[in-house]
Amino acid sequence: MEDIIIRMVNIVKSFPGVQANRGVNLEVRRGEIHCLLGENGAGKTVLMSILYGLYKPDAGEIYYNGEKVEIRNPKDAINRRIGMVHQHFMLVPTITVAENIILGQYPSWKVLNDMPAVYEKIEKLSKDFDLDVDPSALVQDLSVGEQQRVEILKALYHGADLLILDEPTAVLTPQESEHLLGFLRQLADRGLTIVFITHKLEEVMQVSDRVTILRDGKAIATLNTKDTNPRELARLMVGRDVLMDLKKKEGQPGNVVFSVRNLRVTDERGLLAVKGVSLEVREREIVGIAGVSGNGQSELALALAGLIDCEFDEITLNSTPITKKDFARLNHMGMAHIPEDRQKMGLILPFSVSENFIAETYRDEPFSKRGFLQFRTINDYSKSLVEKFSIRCGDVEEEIANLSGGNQQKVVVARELDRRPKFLLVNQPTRGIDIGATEFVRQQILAERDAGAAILLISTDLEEIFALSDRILVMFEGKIMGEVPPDYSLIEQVGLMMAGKSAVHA
Amino acid sequence: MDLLPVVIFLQSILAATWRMATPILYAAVGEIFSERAGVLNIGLEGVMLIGAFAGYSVAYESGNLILGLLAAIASGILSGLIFSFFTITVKANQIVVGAAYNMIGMGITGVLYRVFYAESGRALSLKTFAPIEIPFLSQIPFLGEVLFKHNIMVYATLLLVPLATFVLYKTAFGLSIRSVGEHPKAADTVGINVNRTRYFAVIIATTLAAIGGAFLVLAYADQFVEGIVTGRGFIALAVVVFGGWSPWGAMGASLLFGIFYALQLRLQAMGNIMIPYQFLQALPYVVTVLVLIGLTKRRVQAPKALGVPYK
Amino acid sequence: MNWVNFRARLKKVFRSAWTPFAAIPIALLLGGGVLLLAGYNPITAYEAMWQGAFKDKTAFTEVLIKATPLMFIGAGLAVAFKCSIWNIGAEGQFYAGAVMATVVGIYLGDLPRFILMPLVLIVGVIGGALWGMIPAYLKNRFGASEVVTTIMLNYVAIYITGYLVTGPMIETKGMFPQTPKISAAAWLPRFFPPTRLHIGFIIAVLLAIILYIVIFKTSIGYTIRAVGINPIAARYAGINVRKNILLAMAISGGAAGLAGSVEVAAISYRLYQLISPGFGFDGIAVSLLVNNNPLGVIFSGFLFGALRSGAEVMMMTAKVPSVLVYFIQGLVILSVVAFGAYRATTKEIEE
Amino acid sequence: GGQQATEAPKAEEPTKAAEAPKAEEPTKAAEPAAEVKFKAGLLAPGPVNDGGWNQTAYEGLKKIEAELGAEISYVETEQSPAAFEKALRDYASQGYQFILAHGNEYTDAAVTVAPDYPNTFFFLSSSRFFDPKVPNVVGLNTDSSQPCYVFGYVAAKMGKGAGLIGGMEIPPIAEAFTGFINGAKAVNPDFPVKVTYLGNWTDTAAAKEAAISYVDGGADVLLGNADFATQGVFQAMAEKKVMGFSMFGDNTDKAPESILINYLSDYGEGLLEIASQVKDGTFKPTSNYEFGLKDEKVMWLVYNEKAATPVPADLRKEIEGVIAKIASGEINTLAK
Ligand SMILES: Nc1ncnc2c1ncn2[C@@H]1O[C@H](COP(=O)(O)OP(=O)(O)OP(=O)(O)O)[C@@H](O)[C@H]1O
Ligand SMILES: Nc1ncnc2c1ncn2[C@@H]1O[C@H](COP(=O)(O)OP(=O)(O)OP(=O)(O)O)[C@@H](O)[C@H]1O
Ligand SMILES: [Mg+2]
Ligand SMILES: [Mg+2]
Repeated sequence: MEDIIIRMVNIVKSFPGVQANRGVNLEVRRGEIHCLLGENGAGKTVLMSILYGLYKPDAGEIYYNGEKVEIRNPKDAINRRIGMVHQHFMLVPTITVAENIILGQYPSWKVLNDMPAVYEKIEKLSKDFDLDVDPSALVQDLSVGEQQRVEILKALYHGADLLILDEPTAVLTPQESEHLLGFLRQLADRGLTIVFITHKLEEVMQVSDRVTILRDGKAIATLNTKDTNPRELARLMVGRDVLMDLKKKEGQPGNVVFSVRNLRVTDERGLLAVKGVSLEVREREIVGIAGVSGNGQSELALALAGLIDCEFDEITLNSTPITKKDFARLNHMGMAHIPEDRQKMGLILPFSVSENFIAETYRDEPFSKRGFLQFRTINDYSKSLVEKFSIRCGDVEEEIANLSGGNQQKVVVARELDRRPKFLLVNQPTRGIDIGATEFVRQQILAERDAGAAILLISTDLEEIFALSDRILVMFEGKIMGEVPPDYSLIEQVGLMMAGKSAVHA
Repeated sequence: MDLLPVVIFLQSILAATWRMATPILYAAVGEIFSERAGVLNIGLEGVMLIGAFAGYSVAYESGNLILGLLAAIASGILSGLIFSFFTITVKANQIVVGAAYNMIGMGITGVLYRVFYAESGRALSLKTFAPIEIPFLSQIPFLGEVLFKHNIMVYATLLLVPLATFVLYKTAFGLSIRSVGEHPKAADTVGINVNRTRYFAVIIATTLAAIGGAFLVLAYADQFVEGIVTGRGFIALAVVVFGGWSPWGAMGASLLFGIFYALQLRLQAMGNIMIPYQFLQALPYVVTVLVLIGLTKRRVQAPKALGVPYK
Repeated sequence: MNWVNFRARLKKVFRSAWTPFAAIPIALLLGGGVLLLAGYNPITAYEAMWQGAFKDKTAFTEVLIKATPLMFIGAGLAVAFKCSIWNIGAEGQFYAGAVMATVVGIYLGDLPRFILMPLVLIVGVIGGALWGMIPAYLKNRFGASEVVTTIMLNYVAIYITGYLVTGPMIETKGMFPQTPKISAAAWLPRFFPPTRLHIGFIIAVLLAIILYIVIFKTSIGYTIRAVGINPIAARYAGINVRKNILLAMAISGGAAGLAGSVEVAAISYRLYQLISPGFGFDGIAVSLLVNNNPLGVIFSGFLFGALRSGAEVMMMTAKVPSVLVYFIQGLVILSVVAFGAYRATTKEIEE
Repeated sequence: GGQQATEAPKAEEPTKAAEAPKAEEPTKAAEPAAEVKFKAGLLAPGPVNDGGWNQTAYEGLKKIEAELGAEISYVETEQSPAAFEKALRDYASQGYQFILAHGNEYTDAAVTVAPDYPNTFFFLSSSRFFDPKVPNVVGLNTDSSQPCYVFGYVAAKMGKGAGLIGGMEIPPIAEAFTGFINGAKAVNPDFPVKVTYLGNWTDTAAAKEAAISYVDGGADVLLGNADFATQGVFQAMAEKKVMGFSMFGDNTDKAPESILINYLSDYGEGLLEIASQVKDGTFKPTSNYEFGLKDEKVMWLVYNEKAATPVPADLRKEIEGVIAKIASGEINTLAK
């Protein structure tokens, strides 16, 4: 009765200097939701890319519906009704949703004269699956959540029996994630098979039938979900026990380090995205900003980083008033930030690890003397950070682009924290990183607080907000809806505030 | 004041505008395909030269302009294959290959022209495409002269621009091209052969550029000379950017360039203005920059993957 | 300075620099085929070419002289390209430098040599830098693409030069349009007379080395590279992107302008209408050929100089028309990049 | 003779070669000339197949080859002063006795190089250079303003207005145009003549457009002097059915009904005399050379009888007189 849709046997795949898969075995049953778990860099994405025809394995076999197959390219995969939603979305931003969905579906000479029919089909599909998508919108105008729905719709439109989703929830709000998980269940019930990669153990527990754990390029176990628990999964993944709940000391807020009054920010489209936000952050305090993404948090962060224009009545840092001109100097005035999107904002990809470590301090002593970079000092410093933050990389001279996402994030965190900032702006610090790294990053942020920093934490992950914050501000449509203490019993209420309901008590 | 001279002055300029714009427009529309697919070809000058020579020599030898045009097209395809091979298959830097191709174009046409024509002592001009006067319309005062007395290759641009727009925006091929230049990996994941798409886009570009070059000898001047393209390939590159990577935009940009080029020639011919002629010569180039500045609102982005080889 | 590190890097540079030379035989072979087809004896032709470039001391110094402007321009362009600014305008910047140098060399000709000579070079740098900063400013302020503006400004610079030498600065009305000679006090010293090898060559090599150090060893270079790769991350890190675009264009334009002033102060001593035979365009290939590494530019500039210099003699003695030389040069570049790209698939050679 | 042959390589060491006595030697060595290879080189500023300026020089050189059995060679120099000097030295050091640098932009370079190679004569086209201090640099000017004076004269007699299209503003071009204007003004001081410069030598299309622009503005006589690009002017004449002239060659076939007069020149004829003296070692210049309509073998005019409106007979008579006056110097075609 075991109906195996996919069997991957002894898959080996190396890249120059890295063995991503070292003989992976994987079996997926028809109609199940199968989770893939593993630390950053364990080889999950590579394995699935092989299944989707993006990479050719160095060795190993793939059986699809019991038949040995060779999937040479994505076209092959699509023809075999395999669909994939990639970790980094594979949508062309400058064309419409519908165009993205039909991309590659027609022979070149085809005149696209049946777009109305395509629209209709998309609308029908999206109604069917309760995915709200406008086929005529440009992808670049969509939110991350919407883009993901387009990706899923694309796979369904192409006709998928097997749907692979690579960390789909990493970029979603809790509500969106919730919705997605329900939706996946619904798909599975209709007979689709789903392979689901995630770092969030609750999601694994909640939605999957079985789970396979990858470590160091090998599948080390496949378990029935109902026979396991998060603690065991975490241990299998990381190879040690992971603290599931951070032990957070009571905060002892001191003087106000950073304050802003009536901040107004206009977004790219010319709309007011932050509508008069006032807040202050004290020494030894973490202020969390909760909210569904798209409610002005990104703009708030970008404005404070000096990347987009803003207006305000007053901003002070260490009781020094800040003018707009000063933003470029905030780096030097004791402010650090961990940006939302590490690749776009935090890192310079073709640069080496060590060059990225000095991105903000490269012109300060001792890294630079009389304008000359001091390579030995920089390398020594980088090595110490790599060690301290246990970043996995070949060498500090290695291009940072070769590191896995989690390790890239660690580089950013290490760089920012090591500057011992007085004020730290943290935006989505653990997005897409594995639980070991997450634990580590959160501990570092707490340690920084305890050492005296004032920290403003922006996250769409409520769990994270509650775990770290001393005070929680809820943001909705560019405004602060109210403040709540980090008391798990109030989680419901925060959820309501995030949806726009005013605070009952603040 | 007598209006007639002013009208004639304008008519003279506007009639020249479209002709002057045509070779640039062919090359620019082609280059839009290539750049939209992510391949920058600064070798247009060389491609146009080769097209001009191929068109000329075959038309001259056969006495048939259409054959000449076909030869230019063939040369364009060949140029495209060579350029693609180096930039797409070998993944060499596109700008260097383009620069090299300009030299190759200059060299090969120069040598062949000398070996086969310059030293032959033959009469070298050919009969170019004659202007076609559109019945009735060409009789309309002013407009008739400006719009309805051109040759077939000039009129053809009226077909070319909408056709290019149609292919780019209304066909699966155009969609692939636009995707491949913006996010090639995304295109790859839905089964589009990125490199093959780029090959085709580049070949379209070089073919149209070759036609633009051939225009110079088959439908404008009547003889090949070394270096006849005289920078039009570079102007076409600028026109592509200026026109925001759209065929209609390119049409506007090349007409703008054409009108100011015609204006400066006309002003020089008037002879009694006190401006040094070099300043008049610089006029079309300065105006292009000024208009570009004026268009600040319209921030059209270059295709994201422009200049980047895939994989 | 870290000596071991330095030596390792030098080795890398050599490794990337010999590629062009390894690829040349392939190009020459292909070119030989075309020579044969066109009715020339490739052996004689190439022998003449070799003789032209390396026959004796004089020939060799002429190669260096021809390479000099290309090294200046190529090294400068490397900086702009590292900052991802597509400066197609080195030609115009060369003219701007040449014009400034001539103006100062003529109208301030009475200044003492030790002031005038450096001054002529400095104003050349300033002229080129300012001409290069116009597109940078337009890009920063209006988002105008530098590809368009630099191409257009080339024409403008050439026409302005034409105006100056046929009009206000002409030596003798009705004679060949050229300015008078600049004051002899501004002439750059030549060494090894009677060869024309001049101090400008040394300056070019030094500039290439300096720009290499600036780009790869200093904090300024760090910012320029960072801006070139990821302007958003650069801004996030507090780097002023616009200022760096201006700076990179100023360096790039300044180097091209210096090339122009050196050409005037060391070779022509005066200004003509078409004083550059397309140095600005060759410079693009010179820089990109070595992956925008200013040190590599010394080699690729030399390569181009040798080709051009040899080409002339090939034309004289083997009677091969010069246009064919363009063709061979194009082939050399193609095979060099193809060879380089092939090697890059095994291991990226850069910094 | 033998002496000279061994001497040539030595010229590389200019200091020695420059010693006074040796400069005299070619005269003595002249008798057994048979063994001496006479070598003539050309520096052309553009392609020698341009059907214009550069081609006249190249054909001149070929004439020297044919008539004197010279070994000839040409080089199309880069338009960079750095290239000029090198090319001159390359020829001189290879023992070329006769070097024609075709344009007065080469003047500086020739004057710099000449003292190092006293056995070589450097001739500069479109130049009036002569300086006894550098006796082996000699300017040769073919005065195009003279035939153009005649063109202007005819234009003012037969047309309503004239447009002149030049490549760039350099003396051979500007002087030719001055001649044209003077000729026209001699007939009718109010006759409209305008000048356009293209800024290059290759853009036939722009040249054609410039010519059409004149016709639109009311001119009915055209003259192009823009090297390659001149082709576009001929085409415009033919298309617009206006009158015109041709320089440096017979271009009747390009605009058979339009061209009234072809100005033909045989630079070689002018060079030949000089070259044979150089070959014999008897060449002792005392001044620069000026070729004009007086040198009938070097430049002459040919009427196009098939033109739609050929130059009428009485006008031709008049022109004969004008030419005579120009040849005698009575008319200064370059007068301001
Ligand atoms: N194209 C590539 N070139 C070189 N190395 C690669 C490439 N793709 C992946 N790798 C390396 O292979 C290893 C496995 O990568 P993979 O992307 O599969 O990790 P992952 O398990 O998906 O991690 P994450 O959870 O961070 O997404 C990593 O060390 C990564 O750096
Ligand atoms: N260590 C510092 N402390 C305080 N202010 C500083 C410090 N370093 C730089 N600044 C100031 O910060 C402002 C902008 O930052 P920064 O110097 O990084 O600008 P930039 O444009 O990137 O300069 P550069 O081109 O020199 O890198 C400048 O006004 C500068 O004077
Ligand atoms: Mg992954
Ligand atoms: Mg900075």
